[in-house]
Amino acid sequence: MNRDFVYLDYAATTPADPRVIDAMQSCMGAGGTFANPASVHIAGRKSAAIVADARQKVATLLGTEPGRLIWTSGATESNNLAIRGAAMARANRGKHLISMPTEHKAVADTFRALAREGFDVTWVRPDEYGVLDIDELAAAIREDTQLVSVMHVNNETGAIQDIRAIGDLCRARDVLFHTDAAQSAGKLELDLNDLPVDLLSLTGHKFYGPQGVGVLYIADRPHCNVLPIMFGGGQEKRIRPGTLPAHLIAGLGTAATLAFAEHDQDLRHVSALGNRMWAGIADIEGLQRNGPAEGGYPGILNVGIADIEGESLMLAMEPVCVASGSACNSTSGEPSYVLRALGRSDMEAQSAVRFSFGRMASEGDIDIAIERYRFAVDHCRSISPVS
Amino acid sequence: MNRDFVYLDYAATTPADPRVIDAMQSCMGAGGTFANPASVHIAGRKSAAIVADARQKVATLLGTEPGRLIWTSGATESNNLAIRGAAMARANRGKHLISMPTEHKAVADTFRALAREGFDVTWVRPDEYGVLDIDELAAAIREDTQLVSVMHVNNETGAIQDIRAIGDLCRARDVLFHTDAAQSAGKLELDLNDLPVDLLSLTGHKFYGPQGVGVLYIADRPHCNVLPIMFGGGQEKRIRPGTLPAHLIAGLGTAATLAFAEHDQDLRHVSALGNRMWAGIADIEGLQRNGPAEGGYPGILNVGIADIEGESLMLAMEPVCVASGSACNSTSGEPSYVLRALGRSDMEAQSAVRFSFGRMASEGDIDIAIERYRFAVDHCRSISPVS
Amino acid sequence: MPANDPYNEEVRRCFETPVHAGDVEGEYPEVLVADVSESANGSRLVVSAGVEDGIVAEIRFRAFGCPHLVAAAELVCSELENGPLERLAAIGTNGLMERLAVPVGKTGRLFLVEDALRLLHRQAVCAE
Amino acid sequence: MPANDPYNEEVRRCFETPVHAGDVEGEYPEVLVADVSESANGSRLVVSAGVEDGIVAEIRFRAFGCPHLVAAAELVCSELENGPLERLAAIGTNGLMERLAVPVGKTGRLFLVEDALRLLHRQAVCAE
Ligand SMILES: Cc1ncc(COP(=O)(O)O)c(C=O)c1O
Ligand SMILES: Cc1ncc(COP(=O)(O)O)c(C=O)c1O
Repeated sequence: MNRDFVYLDYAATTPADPRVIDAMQSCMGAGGTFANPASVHIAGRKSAAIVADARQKVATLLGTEPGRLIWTSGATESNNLAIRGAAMARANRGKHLISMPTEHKAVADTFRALAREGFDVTWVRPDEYGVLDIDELAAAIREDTQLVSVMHVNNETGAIQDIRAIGDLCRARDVLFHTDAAQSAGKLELDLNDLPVDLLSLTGHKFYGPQGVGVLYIADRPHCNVLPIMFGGGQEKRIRPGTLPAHLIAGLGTAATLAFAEHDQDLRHVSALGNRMWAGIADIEGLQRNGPAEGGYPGILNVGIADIEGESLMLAMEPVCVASGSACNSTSGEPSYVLRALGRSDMEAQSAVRFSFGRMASEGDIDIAIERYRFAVDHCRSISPVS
Repeated sequence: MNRDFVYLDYAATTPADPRVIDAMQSCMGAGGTFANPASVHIAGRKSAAIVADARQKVATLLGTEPGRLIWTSGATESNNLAIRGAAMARANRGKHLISMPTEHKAVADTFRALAREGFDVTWVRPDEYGVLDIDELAAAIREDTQLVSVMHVNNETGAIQDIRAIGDLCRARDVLFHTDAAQSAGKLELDLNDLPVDLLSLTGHKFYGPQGVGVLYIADRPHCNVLPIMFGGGQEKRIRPGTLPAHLIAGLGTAATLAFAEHDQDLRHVSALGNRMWAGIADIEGLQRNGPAEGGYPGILNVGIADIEGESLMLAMEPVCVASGSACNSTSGEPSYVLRALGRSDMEAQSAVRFSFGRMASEGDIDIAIERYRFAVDHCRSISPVS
Repeated sequence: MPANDPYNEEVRRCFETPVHAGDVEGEYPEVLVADVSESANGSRLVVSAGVEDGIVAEIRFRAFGCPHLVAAAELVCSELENGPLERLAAIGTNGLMERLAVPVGKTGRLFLVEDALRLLHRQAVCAE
Repeated sequence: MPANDPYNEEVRRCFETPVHAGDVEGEYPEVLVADVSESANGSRLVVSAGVEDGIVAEIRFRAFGCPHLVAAAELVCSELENGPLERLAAIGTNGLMERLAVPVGKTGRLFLVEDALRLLHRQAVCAE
């Protein structure tokens, strides 16, 4: 365990579980199952067996068949492949696409790129808690709509969308439905045999798997397919080329098995930590909760205080590692566009702190975080002209 | 060391060096440097330092500046990004592109996709050893040519192209030059401060680094840039989005340092093994060498015997792991298109066996391979109606 | 051996020790030879049979082809040897495909075995 | 701490113990206050100074802004306190930028410090 910082940024990335690391280890080095799974020789077949096993494990986690899964380099690639791939595959039927302004950049920027290329994108706004109104989505769907992309759990606020209702609507209107499940896969139950989802993205490093590997699920339904966005060897049904990284895939498979087996325990754990955190800070004057107070993913707690400056807050909180909505935390140099879309002002957004919890975080970590957050708020206020 | 097979397929993928695994290990798990390098908190800054260090290490290997390097998921993505990205960036200047039929699929299929989208691609054929005639390339360059892509070392034959001559020609004609160096980076000297190369692709797992991570080098020259092929966060100068996988990048950095330090030793080792292998089989009746006998990369030895069936040969060679030119080794179900482009018949191509050597292979492995290859040829011949 | 071995035990056994590989060596009243090939992948199968009193006394094959073809030829020869001539016409590929776990993509190649046996049988019948 | 720490030791020290944060508390013939802000990022800096006999006897700041701004204000205050009034007009951001290793992107924000001091100085001059 790292002792020079307290890590509460599990929504950004999670450390790999020790059992995941073991699985990866067994695929690395001359003594491991390292060969190219596409090679037909013995070493290659051993790797192929590892890949098949991992694919089954992820399929079990998602309640689907292994044949529906495409390995990618992460949710960013899965999102790009799903959205661009489906838009292109159905471009001759229509060019209207729908998403939300609160999506991750890997979704939003893919739509923006398509918009520059002649697609027509409608952005449906969420309510003040970040939740989609299904009637607004229904109203946005047109004759020529081909794809709706709405994430499952929002990475900044923990807001959960009703993907069953969205999916049902999309099926009724013959529109594909993609969901970015980077923040929910391995954390919330997902049964794709039952859920009306056509395309789903996930990434290993959000649920104790390795960074650098993800999955795109493609439902086995008519007109549900994607065109590749990269070209090369015939791997992954010619949808995604490149040597399959056996060690990463083995790690992701193990992470899936663990998430499946320990789902209840994990959820109870992050709920307890989230509640403890909230109980420890809720009384702070001026504190606002960003996102839903009830019904969101309990592993994410986003709070803000408009009259506190975000970057100073973060420094004063060291060595507690959390994400912030301030400009200094973003490549755009702008305060969180997600919180802005929820109706928060720039000042409100820049002060936002996202605490996110996970398997390796302890109550002790939360207590330190509470102490540091309270201290930091006081410190910033003591300097500030505002209060 | 694996004892249930003899691995001589280093051109497909190499096991990670133990020192690479150590570096990766230090980035994994709750005790490691696992955080998202884009996070501004302490944990994130530690990861960012690891990434910066690895970037410098790869820059040193390539004789360039760290700022010129973009992390990708492997050479497949690097090739796609380089070729599509450059073609798109320069599309308004012209739509003519040049490559060779002996390129890896990640290059060739990217050009084919561009050709379907309205680009005009000229394929310059190599000589019977797989080598490009620079005059033929010069003749193929037109007023509207924007990009030439010619690989450095061929993955099937070990043929080396004169990338300096090609680059000089391209610079003189104001054409970008991309080279797929997946098979040469970390094995042959590459000094990009000196070489006239604009775009260069490499992948970690061909030189004892991890699978699932690669690099695209983009020269700092006027009109030398690429448009992104995926969209998302602002990572990698907005050219390549996605959470940077610190463990993979650390592993690639270490692999680069090792390759730089042990270049001479590695090259001597694979040369010795290649020579030993050749000496042990050269007298076999009907044996043909595919690719250059002299001047190729010594770590690859490709041989064929037209009257031997490739798949049976591979089975009879077990447990020696090598690649074959036979249809059973390819996703297309066709005998090697690379060898066909060198003028080999289908029958010649399907019998091809590629032995490839690397750091962990021993003389003992070669001796087993010689014995098994000779046995397999005899066995297949004893069954065959041909001889 | 991982579970995804493309060759089952039977294929491996037959391929490793193809005791019927070669040519008919004994002296028989009748020696029939069938030579069939598939141009698509260059596979070729030559089956020769020494026939005596309506019995296939000795049967040998030579194959240029994948391990499944070799194994199928070996298996069929060992089953036909010392059996009645008529069985040459009766053996089909279905049972073989299953027993050798032949991938569907190779079905065409396995027909070579049937073709060769039919050809042998026809020759035998004509010679009668 | 990794090498890429965005805050150098000086910034950390000034931010952690900003002894000049607050308001002028003593009684002075003249208490000047400058309140400047940058709308782009919401940064605001309030500097107050107690002046006596041409000397800045007490100088305090309040800041809503990033650690670099806080540190710059703290540093400047500690340098000006007990110094002649004229120095208010003489202090520029160049030295600060370097000493606090301020990222170029924050140059604009640091100008707030200069602006506040100029404003104080102007008030002092007018009052004379
Ligand atoms: C909701 C969401 N989508 C997509 C991503 C991108 O995942 P990756 O960086 O693994 O590609 C993330 C995390 O960064 C995320 O939180
Ligand atoms: C010449 C060449 N280019 C590109 C690649 C693709 O590399 P990767 O599979 O790591 O994307 C390979 C290896 O597979 C190669 O040999």
